[in-house]
Amino acid sequence: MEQRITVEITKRDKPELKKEEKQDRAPSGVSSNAISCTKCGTPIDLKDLEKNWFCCPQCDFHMPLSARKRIELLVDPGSFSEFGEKWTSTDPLNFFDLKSYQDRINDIRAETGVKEAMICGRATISDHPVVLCFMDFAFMGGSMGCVVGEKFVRAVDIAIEERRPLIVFTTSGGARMQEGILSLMQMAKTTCAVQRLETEKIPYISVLANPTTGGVLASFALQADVILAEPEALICFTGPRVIKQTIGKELPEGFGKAEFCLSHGQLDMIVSRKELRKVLTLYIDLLEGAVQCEYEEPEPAFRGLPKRGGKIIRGIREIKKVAFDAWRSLGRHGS
Amino acid sequence: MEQRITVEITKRDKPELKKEEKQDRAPSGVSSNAISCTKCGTPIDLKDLEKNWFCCPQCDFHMPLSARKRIELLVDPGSFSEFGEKWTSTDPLNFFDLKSYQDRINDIRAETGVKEAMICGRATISDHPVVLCFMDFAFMGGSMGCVVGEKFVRAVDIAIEERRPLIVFTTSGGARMQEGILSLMQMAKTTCAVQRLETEKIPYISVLANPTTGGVLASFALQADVILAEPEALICFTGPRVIKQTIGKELPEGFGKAEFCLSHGQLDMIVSRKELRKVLTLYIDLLEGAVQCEYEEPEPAFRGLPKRGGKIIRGIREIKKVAFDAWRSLGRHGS
Amino acid sequence: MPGVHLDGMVAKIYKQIRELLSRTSPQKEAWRTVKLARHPKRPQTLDYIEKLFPRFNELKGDRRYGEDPAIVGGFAEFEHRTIMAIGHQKGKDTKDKIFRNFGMPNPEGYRKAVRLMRVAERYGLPIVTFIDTPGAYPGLEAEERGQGEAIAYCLGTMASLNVPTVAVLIGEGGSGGALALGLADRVLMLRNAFYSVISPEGCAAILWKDAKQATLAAEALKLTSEDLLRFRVIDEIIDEPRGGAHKHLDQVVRNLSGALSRHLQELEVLSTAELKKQRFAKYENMGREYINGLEES
Amino acid sequence: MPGVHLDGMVAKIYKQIRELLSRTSPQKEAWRTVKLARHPKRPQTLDYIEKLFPRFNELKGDRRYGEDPAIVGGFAEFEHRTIMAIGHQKGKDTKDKIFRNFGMPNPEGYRKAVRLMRVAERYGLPIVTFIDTPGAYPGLEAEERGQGEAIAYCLGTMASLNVPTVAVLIGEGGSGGALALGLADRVLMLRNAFYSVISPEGCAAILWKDAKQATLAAEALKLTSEDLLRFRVIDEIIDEPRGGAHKHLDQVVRNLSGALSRHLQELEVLSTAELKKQRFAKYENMGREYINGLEES
Ligand SMILES: [Zn+2]
Ligand SMILES: [Zn+2]
Repeated sequence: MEQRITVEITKRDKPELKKEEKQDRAPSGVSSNAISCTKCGTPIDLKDLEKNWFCCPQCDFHMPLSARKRIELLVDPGSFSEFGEKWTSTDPLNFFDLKSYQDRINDIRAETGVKEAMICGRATISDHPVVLCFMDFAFMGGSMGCVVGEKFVRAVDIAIEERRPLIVFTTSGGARMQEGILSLMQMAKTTCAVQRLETEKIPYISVLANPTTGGVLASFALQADVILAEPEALICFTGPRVIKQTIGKELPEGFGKAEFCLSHGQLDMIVSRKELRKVLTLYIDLLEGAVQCEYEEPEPAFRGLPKRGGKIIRGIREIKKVAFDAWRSLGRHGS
Repeated sequence: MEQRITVEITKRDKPELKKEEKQDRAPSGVSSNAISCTKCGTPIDLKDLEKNWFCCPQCDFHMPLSARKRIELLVDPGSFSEFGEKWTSTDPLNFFDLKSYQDRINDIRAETGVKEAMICGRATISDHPVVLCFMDFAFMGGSMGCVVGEKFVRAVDIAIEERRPLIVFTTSGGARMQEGILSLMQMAKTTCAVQRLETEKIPYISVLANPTTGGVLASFALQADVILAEPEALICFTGPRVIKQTIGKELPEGFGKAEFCLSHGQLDMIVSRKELRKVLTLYIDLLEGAVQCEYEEPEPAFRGLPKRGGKIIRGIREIKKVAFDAWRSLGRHGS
Repeated sequence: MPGVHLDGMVAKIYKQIRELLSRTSPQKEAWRTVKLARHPKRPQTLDYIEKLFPRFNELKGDRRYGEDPAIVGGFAEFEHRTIMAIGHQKGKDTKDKIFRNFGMPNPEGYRKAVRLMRVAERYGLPIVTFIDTPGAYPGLEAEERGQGEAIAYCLGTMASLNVPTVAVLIGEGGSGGALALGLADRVLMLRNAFYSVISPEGCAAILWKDAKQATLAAEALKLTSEDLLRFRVIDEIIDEPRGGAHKHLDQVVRNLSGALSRHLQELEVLSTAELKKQRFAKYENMGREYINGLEES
Repeated sequence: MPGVHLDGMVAKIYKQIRELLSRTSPQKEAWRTVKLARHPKRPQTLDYIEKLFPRFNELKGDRRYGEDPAIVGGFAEFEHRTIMAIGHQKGKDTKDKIFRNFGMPNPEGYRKAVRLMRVAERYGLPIVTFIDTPGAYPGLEAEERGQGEAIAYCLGTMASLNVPTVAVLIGEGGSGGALALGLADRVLMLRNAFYSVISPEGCAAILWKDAKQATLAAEALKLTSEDLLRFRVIDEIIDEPRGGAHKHLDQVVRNLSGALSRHLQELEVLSTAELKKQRFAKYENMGREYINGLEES
């Protein structure tokens, strides 16, 4: 188990931190059961790291996480049921640079065990049924190709059909070049799906992890109603290196980090990994209560139409009672 | 006639220019048939001024204009028919500072012949039926009280009932203090009326003249679909003097002027007074064509429902033909 | 000429009456209200949010330019329903006040409010706003980024919303910067809050040419809750304990909670069309009764 | 082991084939297209607006922060109807190019486009966009003001519009900055325009570690109009005269005008619901045929 985590962390490509790492931190010569913190260099025992939600106990740096690990940390144990795990790209462009696209895919799969840049499924969080999409940076930099777009759309379909909130974790370098224009079109594809979510009043929350950039950021990641981010996550459309080249000067300290984006009005909240489950539960709780009260004309505004259960409730007093009972029964009221 | 113009110009309060005028320009000793330009100081014969749309022939400075004069310059001769000319405030607060509100109103009326800060009516511009509102700075700094709000709402009612585009000329120091909270509520009142215009798809164009500030700017003036302004008009929510006091430093050259607002994305266009009639005609032409094609579900999108004539036209080809014929008959197609 | 003499006398007497009046209670009452509404210990939006709503989840940012802490907002739970709560926040200690710009929003604040209102509308959530601001921030950069447009846009949004809205004036209701959050289906007002088209000081500086005449201006402006109820600008006064809301916050919250509950229930049974019809009628009628000659045309 | 030997040989031969291919015409064809699409004399959005529409009235500003001349738009007349025309404008001479930031929009440009689209929607006007940009501007301040959000918001707006939309790729279709104006009901493309997820230079720099391999990248990316038609990313190719659109603008305009007319007429008879259903289906299907295993789950 520990071994697998090491692989996940070291295989992950952290574009903006890599150089500093090399310069600042000498090979720490730690044992195979420990890694050194990407940010402060402190050696951390893998068990301690796991206990601390994969954040550095010293400086709280949020280590990159695989999609699988995120699922494990977030959802109610055993509740995750994946869909689309067998979907693969047929290499529509027959793309070949120094290596063929097909070879790249096969190599990454063999090396990391990750099959695509997004893993999706149904699950519950604190007993709330949800649909989840987790991106994985280990798979070609979390790039969005046709499979990622299709998985997102299917997640939206399920969210609408089953009246489940959609929660998406992003980490991506952008569109997948190897699928050319079709990868660009996934921005349009996911955007249309988000529009259907909005029309259907399904709550949609995105959580941006390091890094979220390019086409993923400029489509479904920033189209959520509530946008959360992990501390220090790099969040920008164009990467800092390209901007530096364009404007020909150094970027200000902290440019493009989550904290920078929060102060520039792009995010609702930066949430520490330890707090995420609690925060998401609160949002789902409050938003789920909201969708249960559908709003139709010309009938009174707040009659209830909770579609999931199938039972139709009418009249505001009854809605309240039902909602209240539901909260109480889950022991979450007034928390 | 000349005499009246002089009165209008000299009586007009030009808040931001007044001091400079006093300092920069000595009493020019011009005859009663001439005034000196507020901006460049050149003496201008009143007849030349009138021929030049009341703009300085030297520096193109746009002289303040009374509402009556604007009407004369803009609409098809004889087409203006006013409404609400007898509406007056009942002084709801029984307001008294160094002078009573009632006395102020009476004095201004006697002095200027202007009855309220807004004059409204139906008219045609290049044969297009429109509804027009013209603010007049001579009447208590173009301030918005209950009568101004009511006139605007009535103009909206007419625009909707008779399917006429609404065009508003603003020049205002803001809300009218002497009507207290009721004047503030005119911002809400006019906003609701604009919302009805939007729902009914009636074209709404505002033209901001010097100065347009405070509550008038932050309500109906900036809620138009198309926002035009006269050159160099001061357009800001808070006046430059107050901002200077607050931030304790000098404002940049040209702060708050129309040109500044255009470059900050607040306006669609700065239009010289000479060009205004032509520009407005073009907008009305293009927008009128648009509203004639109403969009309803679940029938085909672009069937026509021109409400004004009462005749209902169906099918896109027929709409086109009707619109085309209308344009041609007015001799305005392809201009 | 005796006529002239008499006129002069009348004017003199009138002036004396005004001066006498200026020293009596109604005017001091107005000024007392202004001072109470600005009292340093007066409860603020986040105090009411904390006490009224068992759960609250703040949302931040206008998604365009910045995060303005002079306006706060988020999802909240009120009597078993989810609502959207939005309000000005002035700040408590010096550091907090500076951080929140003393409750004077920049354009981003109003644009965040608009964003939150649209999210609320999508989910059919009622919106409750809390008003407590000296006004929109009169800064250079605020103008550059369209302070006037931000307020106009916020007003337009509130007018067009398909969900019920209730505004509560809890302290200072300063001009357009306050109204931007106040174009609601129901407007409640704490007894010692005030709501005015201009600050008494600003009014005095312009009309009396002397900011020190703020006491006079405060009375002339008719800015107390009683005045506003009379003008039908507000719908209900929420009682405060003797000495002001800060003397017994829980009591104010109880009063406010009851009123909020009542008004929301009345609004929630309306169809969207009826809701907007009533809203437009409410505001388009404002001031109509104070116009002479309307019937003639 | 003979197997290994054979594998090595196959790899070597494969490499030689690639190298040979890299010197033959299809690849040069892609690069020729890139060069034509970027030709300094290539007609730009305002040229098409002038030629296609007898009347045009420009609208400016995002009403929030600024006026971005890298995107232009306004009311226009096309075949006896009013439409909204919006497009990237790269600029003609050096001064104009700098003024228009070489057609690379800042967030304000996309937000202006959104504003214009909403105005069009209110009046039921069809929207025609012209795409011609190297991409969104990769600047520091563009990021500060939310370049990603601006594009995401523009995409969301185009997806949600209740009016017909037609996009025309007239020159360079650079990545997300181009797509932001391209999520339309119909997408037309001039024969020598290109449309790509990344510039050939950028792609070469990343994958070949050498920007000079742009010719190779251009071919690999399949960015020509023929490629895009095959992928069903575009709906129709508009023919250009030999040598490119600048050789005979009027001829291109005639071709484009006919196609625009046809597509708008097809879209205008659809109900809003049908229009949006088709739009969502169009984009949500994109790439679906290039996935293995879909039928299984
Ligand atoms: Zn550390
Ligand atoms: Zn002059």
